[in-house]
Amino acid sequence: MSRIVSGLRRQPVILLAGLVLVVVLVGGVVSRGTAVAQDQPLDYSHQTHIAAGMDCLFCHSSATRSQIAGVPSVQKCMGCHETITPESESMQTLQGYWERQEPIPWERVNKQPDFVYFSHQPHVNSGLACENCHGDVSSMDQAQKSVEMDMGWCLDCHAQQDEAIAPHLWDCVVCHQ
Amino acid sequence: MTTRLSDNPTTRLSDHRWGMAIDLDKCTGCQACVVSCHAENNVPIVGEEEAAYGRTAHWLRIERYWEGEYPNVKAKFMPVMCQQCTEAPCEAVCPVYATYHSDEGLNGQIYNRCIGTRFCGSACPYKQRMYNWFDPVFPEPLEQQLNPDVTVRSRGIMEKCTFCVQRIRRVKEDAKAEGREVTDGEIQPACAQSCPTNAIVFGDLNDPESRVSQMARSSRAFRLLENLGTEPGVVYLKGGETRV
Amino acid sequence: MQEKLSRRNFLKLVGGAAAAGTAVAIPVAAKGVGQQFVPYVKPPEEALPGDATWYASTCRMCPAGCGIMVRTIDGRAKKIEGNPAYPLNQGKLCARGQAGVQSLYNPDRLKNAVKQNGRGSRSFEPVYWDAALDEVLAKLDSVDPSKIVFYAGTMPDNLYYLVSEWLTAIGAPAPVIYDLHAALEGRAVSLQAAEEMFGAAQMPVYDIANADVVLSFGANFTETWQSPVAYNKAYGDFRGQAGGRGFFIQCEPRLSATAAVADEWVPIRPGVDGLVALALGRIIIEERLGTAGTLGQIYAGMYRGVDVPTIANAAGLEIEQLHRLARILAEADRPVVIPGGYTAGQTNGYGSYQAIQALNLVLSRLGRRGGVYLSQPAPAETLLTMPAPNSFADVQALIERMNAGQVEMLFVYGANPVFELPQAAGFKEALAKVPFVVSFSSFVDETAVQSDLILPNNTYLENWGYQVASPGADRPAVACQQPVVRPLYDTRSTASVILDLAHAMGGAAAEALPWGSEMLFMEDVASILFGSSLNPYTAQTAGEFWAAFRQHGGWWSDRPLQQEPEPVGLGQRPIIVTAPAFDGSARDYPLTLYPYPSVVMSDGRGANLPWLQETPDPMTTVAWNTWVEINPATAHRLHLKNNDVVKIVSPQGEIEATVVEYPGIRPDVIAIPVGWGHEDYGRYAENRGSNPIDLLAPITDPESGALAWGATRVRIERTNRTHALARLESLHGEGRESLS
Amino acid sequence: MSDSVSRIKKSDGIIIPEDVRDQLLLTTLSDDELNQKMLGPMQKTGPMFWTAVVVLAAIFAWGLYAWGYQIYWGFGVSGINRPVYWGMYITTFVFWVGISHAGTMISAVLRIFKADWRRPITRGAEAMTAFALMMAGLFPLIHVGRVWKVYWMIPYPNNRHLWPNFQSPLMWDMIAITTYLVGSSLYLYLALLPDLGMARDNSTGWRYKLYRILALGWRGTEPGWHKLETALGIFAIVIIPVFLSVHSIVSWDFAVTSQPGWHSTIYPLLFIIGAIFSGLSALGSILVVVRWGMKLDFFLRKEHLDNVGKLVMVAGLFWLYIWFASLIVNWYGNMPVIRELMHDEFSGEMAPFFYTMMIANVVPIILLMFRRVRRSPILLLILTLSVNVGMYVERFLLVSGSLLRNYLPFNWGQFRPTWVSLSIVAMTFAGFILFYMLFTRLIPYVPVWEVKQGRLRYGTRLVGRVQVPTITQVD
Amino acid sequence: MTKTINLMGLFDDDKATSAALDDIYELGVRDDQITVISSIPYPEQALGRHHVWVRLPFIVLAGAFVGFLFGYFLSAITPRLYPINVSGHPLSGGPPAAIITYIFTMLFAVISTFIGVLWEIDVPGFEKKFYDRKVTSGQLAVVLEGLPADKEKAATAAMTAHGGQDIRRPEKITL
Repeated sequence: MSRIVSGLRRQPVILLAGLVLVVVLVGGVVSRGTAVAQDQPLDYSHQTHIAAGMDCLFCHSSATRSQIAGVPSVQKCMGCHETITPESESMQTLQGYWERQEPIPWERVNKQPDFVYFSHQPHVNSGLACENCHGDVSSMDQAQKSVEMDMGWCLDCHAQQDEAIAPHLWDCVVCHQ
Repeated sequence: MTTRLSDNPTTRLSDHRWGMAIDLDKCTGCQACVVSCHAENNVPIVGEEEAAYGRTAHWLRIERYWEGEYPNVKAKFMPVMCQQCTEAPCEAVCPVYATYHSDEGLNGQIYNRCIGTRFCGSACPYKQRMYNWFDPVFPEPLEQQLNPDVTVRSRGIMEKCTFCVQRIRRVKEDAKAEGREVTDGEIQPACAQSCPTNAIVFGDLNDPESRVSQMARSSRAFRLLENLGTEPGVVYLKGGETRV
Repeated sequence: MQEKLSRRNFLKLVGGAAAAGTAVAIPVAAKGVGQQFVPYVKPPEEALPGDATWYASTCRMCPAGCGIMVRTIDGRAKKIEGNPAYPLNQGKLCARGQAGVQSLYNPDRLKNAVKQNGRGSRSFEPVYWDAALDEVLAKLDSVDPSKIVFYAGTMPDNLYYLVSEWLTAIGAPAPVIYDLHAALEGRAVSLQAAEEMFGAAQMPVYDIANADVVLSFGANFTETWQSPVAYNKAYGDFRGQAGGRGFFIQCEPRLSATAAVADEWVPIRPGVDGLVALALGRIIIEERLGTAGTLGQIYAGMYRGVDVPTIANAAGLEIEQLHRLARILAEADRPVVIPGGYTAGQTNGYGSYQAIQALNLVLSRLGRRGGVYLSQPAPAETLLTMPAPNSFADVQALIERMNAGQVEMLFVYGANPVFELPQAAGFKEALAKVPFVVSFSSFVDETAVQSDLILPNNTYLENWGYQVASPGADRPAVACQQPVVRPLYDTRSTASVILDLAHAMGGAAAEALPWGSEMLFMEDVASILFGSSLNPYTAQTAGEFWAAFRQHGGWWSDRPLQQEPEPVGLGQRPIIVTAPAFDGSARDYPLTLYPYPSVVMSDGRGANLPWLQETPDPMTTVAWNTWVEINPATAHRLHLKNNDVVKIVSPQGEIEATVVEYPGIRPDVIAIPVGWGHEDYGRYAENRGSNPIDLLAPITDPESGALAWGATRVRIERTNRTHALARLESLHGEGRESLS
Repeated sequence: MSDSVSRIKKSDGIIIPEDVRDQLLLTTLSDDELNQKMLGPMQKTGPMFWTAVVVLAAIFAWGLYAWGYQIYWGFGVSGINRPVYWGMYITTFVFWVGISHAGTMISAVLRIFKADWRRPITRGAEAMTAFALMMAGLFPLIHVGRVWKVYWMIPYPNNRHLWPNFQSPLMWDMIAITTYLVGSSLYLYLALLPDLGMARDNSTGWRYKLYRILALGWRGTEPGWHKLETALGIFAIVIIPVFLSVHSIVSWDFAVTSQPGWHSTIYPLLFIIGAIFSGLSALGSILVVVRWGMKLDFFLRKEHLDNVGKLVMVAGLFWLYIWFASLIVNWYGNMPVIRELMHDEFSGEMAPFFYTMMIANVVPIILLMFRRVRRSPILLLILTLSVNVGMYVERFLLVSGSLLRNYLPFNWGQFRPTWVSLSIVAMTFAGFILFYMLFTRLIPYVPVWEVKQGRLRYGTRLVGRVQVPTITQVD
Repeated sequence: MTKTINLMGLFDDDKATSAALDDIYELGVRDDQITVISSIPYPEQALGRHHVWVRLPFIVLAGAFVGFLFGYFLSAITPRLYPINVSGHPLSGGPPAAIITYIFTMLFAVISTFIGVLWEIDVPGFEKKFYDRKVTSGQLAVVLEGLPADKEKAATAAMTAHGGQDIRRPEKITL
C-alpha cells in the first residue's frame, strides 16, 4: 500500500483534484442554511410587531384559507399606522405608497420553484406552527431565510408524520405540479 | 394482474383509483376537450411547420377513423389521452423515476425530474407522451393566461395528460378542509368538464357506485389495446348501432 | 335544474364584478413570478391571494350566448368554463368558447384608439379617446343623419338596443346586421321563415334530446350551427335516451363532423334538400305511412305536383332510398326534421327551408316533445329585442348606396365585411367611396385597415352586456355579461362609446339613452326582470336581484317553459321549390364548391387565436391552413393526391389550397373550410391559407335575399407544388383504427 | 485440388508455405530491430497525416458546435420526432457499441484459445474497442433532452432522497457500458505496460517523459511478468461475459418494450452477432488503413488480413442466420402491425434502406469466401466498409424504422434527420478516427513484447516434405 | 554487520541466464536477493526461480464479492429505502436486480484485477531502480541485491562463466 500511495503522492494532478473535491464538499455544506438578509423597500421589523403582541395570521391572514400566506395590502398597514407612530421615517415611506396608490415591492425571502406545489392552508390547519419552517421570526428584525427549503427537507418532515398518511405524503404529485 | 400491486406497500393505502370512461357513442369530435386541455395545462402551441412534422403537443387528441368507401363511408371519433395504465410500460423504463405510479392509480409525470431520455415515449404503446422539442413561447401578454397550478415545461422534457392532477389535489384539499369525503363527480378534469355531450366521465373506479364504475361495467366497455395488458385507467364505450 | 339553485353551487361564483370592474387589480405575485411580492394596495373583498375567484358571465365567441364562468387568479382571467346553472349550455362549452381567454390576452390587440394615416396604409397613430370622440362628434354633426350607416355583425342584445335607439334618435337608418357566421348558419332565413310559417320571428329550437329520429339537412349542429353547445348536449342526451339511442340521418353532399356521428349519411346533390323533403312528404301522405300518413292528409295540398322519381333523379338517390327514409320518419314516435345553413345557402334556399320545416308539420312535431319549439322570449320584450340579421340583398343595397355616395359615415362593429363578403360583391371598392369610416374592432382586421379611425372595443371579458338565448333553451334565459378583469389596455366598450356620443350630442339622442354608464343601463335591464314570478333565486329588492343576476350569470325561468309554434303560413298551398341554380357553366366548372364553417375557425373570427389555429379539424385533422376536400375518385381522375397544392377557379376568382383526399364527399363537390386567408388580423391569422368566400358569386335566393353561398361552381387546376399540411393523423395510417 | 497436387513435385524439395512464414513472423530480426520497426513509423507523420488530423478535428469541432446548438435551442433541431423518439443518435450508439465488440473478440477470446496469429493485431483491436466505447459513451449525453441533469442517473446519496430507477434498461445499459469501457481500457493498458517500458527505453524528449509516466516504472522482473500474465488471463476470462452481456443489455433497451419491431426475444443474440460482425469488419478496415499508413507490412501481414476476413465471413454467416430467424418468426407470426412494418421495409418508405442493408451485408459475406479477396487489402477494405454501412443501416431500420409504425396507425410518424443530428453523428466518426490516428502515433500499435514472446513459441517441423508450424507450450 | 554490495550482469539468452543462476544459488544467495529482468515473459521457473504464490485470484474474488454486495445493495436495497412504485412492479424486481448485481460484480472484478496486479508488481513506482536499457534489446539482466561483499568475486565469476557481460556494481537509475 505504502508504495502505491507514495507513487500517488507525486502526482500533483491527483492532489489538485482532491483539493477541488474537498473545496466543493465543504463549500456545499457551508453554503446550505446561510441566511442573508435582503434589503427591503421599507424598514419593517417583525420583531417589533410580534413584541407588540401581534399574531402572524393577523397580517398573513390567508395562510389558513389559501395556498399563499399573503402579504398585507397597503390598506391594511395604513389601517393601524394612521394612528400608530405616523411620524416615523418609515411610516412616511408607507404614507408615500398609500398616497401614490402603489403597491410595496417587497423582496422575496422564501421562494419555491414553479414546479412545486405548496399550500399553506393544510400545513397551518393541521397545527403546524409558523416557526417550524420560517424560524424564529419574532427575533428577527428583517425576515430571513432560516432553512434551505429543499426537497429532502420537505420529505424529512413528511416522513415523520403518522404512519397512516406518511406514504401518501411521499407521493410525488403531492408536491410536484 | 392488479394483485401484483399489493406487493408494494405504498399502493395499499389508497381509497381511490381515478379513472375515466369515454362514451364513443356520444363523442362528436367537437374539439372542446382539446382546447380545454390546452387552457388548463399550459400546453404549448408549436406552429404550422412543427405541427406538419407531427410535433403538436396535444395531451388529448381526437382520433378519426374511416370505415368503408364512398358512398357507404363512415367516420368514427375517439378521444385518446394518456391511458393512465396500471401496468404502465412507460414507468419502468424511466431511469430517474420522472414517471411513476401514484398511489391513486395515476401515472404521474414529474416534469422537473425528467432528463429527457424519451424512453417512456418509445415504450408507450399509445404514443401519448409529448416531448418539448423547444422552449414554449407565449408572446406577451399571452403568458398571463397560464394556469399557476401547472408548471410550464421547458425544452427537453416529456409531458402528458395527468388527469388534471392539480384539480384532483385541489378538490381533495377542499374536501379535507371541510371535513368530508370527495363526492362522485366533484372532480372533473378540464376535458370532462367541457365535453358538451357528456361523453367523458371521470371518477373513482374503486367506488362501485360512481358513474365511471357503472360505465366501466357496461357491455360496451373496452380498453384501448387491451391485449397488451397495460390495464388502462381509461375505459371506452364503443359506439352503438340503431336498427330501423 | 328543477329546484331553486342551491347556494352550494355558487359559493365560488362571485357577484362582485363591480369590484373587478373598478378596483385596481394589480397582479399579485403568484408563485414563481419574479423575485418580488407585489401585494394589493386595496384588496378586492372576495379575492384571496393565490386562490381562484370565479365570475359568471356570457360567452361572445359566437352569437349563441352560452353562460360561462371565468376563473380569475390575482386579477387575471385564467380559464373559461361553462356555467353549470345556465340552462342553455349547462356547464358545457365548446372549443371556441374555451379559447376566449386568448382574445383577451392576444398579443395583437389594439391597446388604444388609433387613427390611420391614410386608409390601407396600416400606419396607425394613437389618439386620445376624447380627441377621437370629438372627431366623431364633429363628423356626426356635419353629415346628413340619413347618410350615417352602422354596419354590424350579430350584436349582443344590449349593444343592439343602445345602437338602434341611438340611430333612431339621430334619424339615421337602422343598423345593417350581417356577418358570415350568421349567413352560413342561415340565421336570417330561419327568422324569416319562422315569421312566415309560425307568425313569430324567432329562432326555432329542435328538441333533439328527446327525439327518436332526427333528419337533418345540412344542419351542422355539433359543429358551429346556431347553438352548438346546446345541440351537442342534446345530441349526447339523444344517444343516451332510456328508450334507445335514436336514429340520426344527415343529408348533405359532404360528410361533415355532424354527419360522421349520424347513423346514416345521405350524400344528396347540392341544392336538392327541399326537393328531397317534398318527396318525403309526398311519399308519407301518398302511401299513408304511419300515423303521420293518416293525419297528414290535410296537408296533401302542399305536395300537389311533386313527382318523386324526378326528384330522386335530381337528388342522385334511388327511389327506394327515399321510400325508406319516409318510412323511418313516419313510423318514428318522435321524429324531428332540421333545415340547416347549407339548405338556406342555395338559390332555392327559402323554398327548401319551408319544405323541410313542413315535414315537421306533417309529422305533427310542432311544440311536441322531441319536436320543434320557438325560442321563448324573456319577459320585458321591450328591452330584450333580438337583432334580426339582414339579408345579403340588404347588404348589396347598402353597397349600391355606398357606391352612389349616399353613405358619408360608416361605423363597423363586430363584422369584417371586407373579409366576409364575396369579393365580387364589391364592398371594398364601395368602402373607398365612404368619406369617413370608424371601426370598433379590437384587432386590426381587413375592414379596420380600410377605416379612418379605430375605437377598439374591450374584449367581452372586460365588458358589460346581456344576451337572450336564441335559439333558446327549454326555458326563457337571459345571460348576464360582466367584466371579469379590469380592461388590460386603454380600450373602451362600444356600448359606453355610444352612450358617451349620445350624451355629448344631447337632444333626442341624450334623451333616448339617458344612462350615465353601461352599468346603470344593465341595472335597469335587471330591474325589469326583477318582477318576474319565474325567478330562479330569491331576491327581496332590485339591488339584491341585481347582485344575484350578476352572481349567477343571468336570469332564467326556474321551470321549463317552451313556446309552441303555430303553423299560420302552411296548409294547402303547394310548396314551391325551384331547381337550384349555380354560377358557372357545368362544362367549364364541373365541381360545386361547398365552403363550410370550420369547427375551430367559425367564419374566420377564431383565426387569431393560437389555440384554435392549432386545434385540428375533427374530420381532416388539419390545422393552421386551408385545405380542399376532394373525393379520392375525383382526385385520382385529376391526378391529385394529398398535399398537392391546387388552384381553385370560379367565374369570380381563384384561390390556392392544399388537397385532402376525403372519402366522405360527393365526387362532384369539393369542400373548403372558411376561416383562413386573412390578410390582416394579427400574427396568427395573417397570410395563412386562403378564403373560399373570395370565389363566391354574389347571387342570392330571390325569395329571401340570402346569399346563395353554396351555389358557385369551380374547377381545379394543378400547380405542381406541394405543401405539407399540419395533419394530426398519419397519412400512412390510412385512417385505420388499431392494428393490435 | 488437382492443381495443388500437381504443384507438389519432388524436385521442389522442402516446401514452406507462404502463410506459415507470414503467420508466425519467423524472422531473424533482433529485438532491437523489431523495436525500431515499431517505433520508427510512429515518428513519421507526413503532410497527409496532418491534413487528415486537421480535417477530422474540424469536423469534430463542428459537431461540438452542433451539439451546443442542440442544447441551446432544444432537441427539436435534431429532427427526432414523435413517435420516432429515438433516431440517429441511438442508432449510432448501438453501432459504436457494436464496433467495440471486436476488440474483446480478438484479444480475449483468441487469447484464451491461444490463437497465436492474433498477436500483432490485438492492440489495434483493443484500442478500437476503447475508442468506439468512448464515442458510444457520448451518446447518452447527446441523446438526453436536459444534459445538464444527466447526473441524476448516477446513484449517490442526495438531498432529494431519490435514487435512479434500477428497473430501467437505460440504467442497466449505462452501468454495463461503463463496466465494459473500464474493463476494456484497463485490459488495453495492462497489456501495454511492457511496450510502454520498451518505448521509454528507446525514446528521448517529450516522448520519453510521456512513456515514463505511462509505463508506471515497469521493469520486467520475473515475478512482474508472471503476475501480469496471470492478470491478463483473468481479464480475458472476466471480460468475455461482460462483452456478451453488454450488447444483449443494449438490445433490451428495445426488446423489453412492447413496441412492434422492438419486442423480440432473439434480439440479444442478433445484437451480439451483429456487433461481432460489424466490429470485425471495422477492424479489417482499420488494419488495412494502418498497415498502409504506417507501413506496418512487416507486422500486419496478409495472413492476418486473411484471418480477419475469414472471421468476418463466419460472423456474417452467423448474423445472416440469426437475422433470418428473427425475420421468419415475424413473418409467420403475421401480426398486423408487424406486417405493416415488413411491408414498409420490403416495398414502402424504408425499402431503399432495407435493400442497401441487404446488399451491403450479404455481398461481402459471399466475396470473402474467396482467399484471394481476403488477401487483397484494397478489396478487404471495400468489403468491410460495406459491411459497416450495411450494419449501420440495419441498426437504423431496427431503431428508427420500427418506431415509424405502431399499433395505432393514426399515430404513425415521420422522421427526417437534420444537419444537427448528422453533424453530431459525423462528429463521433471523426472523433473516433482522429483519436485512433493519434493513438497510432503515440502508443506502440503492435504489442512488440507479445510478438517477441511469440517467437519463443514458434518453430517449424518437417512433416513429409512440408515445413509446418509448431507451437511450443511455454506459457 | 557484513558489508553488502549489489551486482548486476547481462545475458544474451535464457539458457545462459538460468545456468548462471544455478551457480549463483550454489553460492548461497537466497531467492529473494535475485531479480531477473527480461523483455518477454518466460515460463515459470524457467530461469531457476521457485514457484511464486500469486494472490491475484483471491483479490479478484474479493473484489467481485464486494461488487456483488454493492450491486445488490443498489438494486434491491435502495428501492426499499426510497420506495417509488412503477408499473405495478414490486419495489425491487428479481430480474433487474440480477442484472445490476451481475454487472457490478463484473465491474468490481475488473477493477480489482487491475488494482490487484499493480499492487502485486509494485507499480506505479517512479523511484530509481536497478535497471539496464539493454533489456529491451533482448538481453536479460540479473541483479543480485544484498550480496555479501565477499561473494562478489564468486558471483562475478559465475556470471562470466555463462556469458555474462557488463558485470558491475549497478547504480539505481531513473527509468
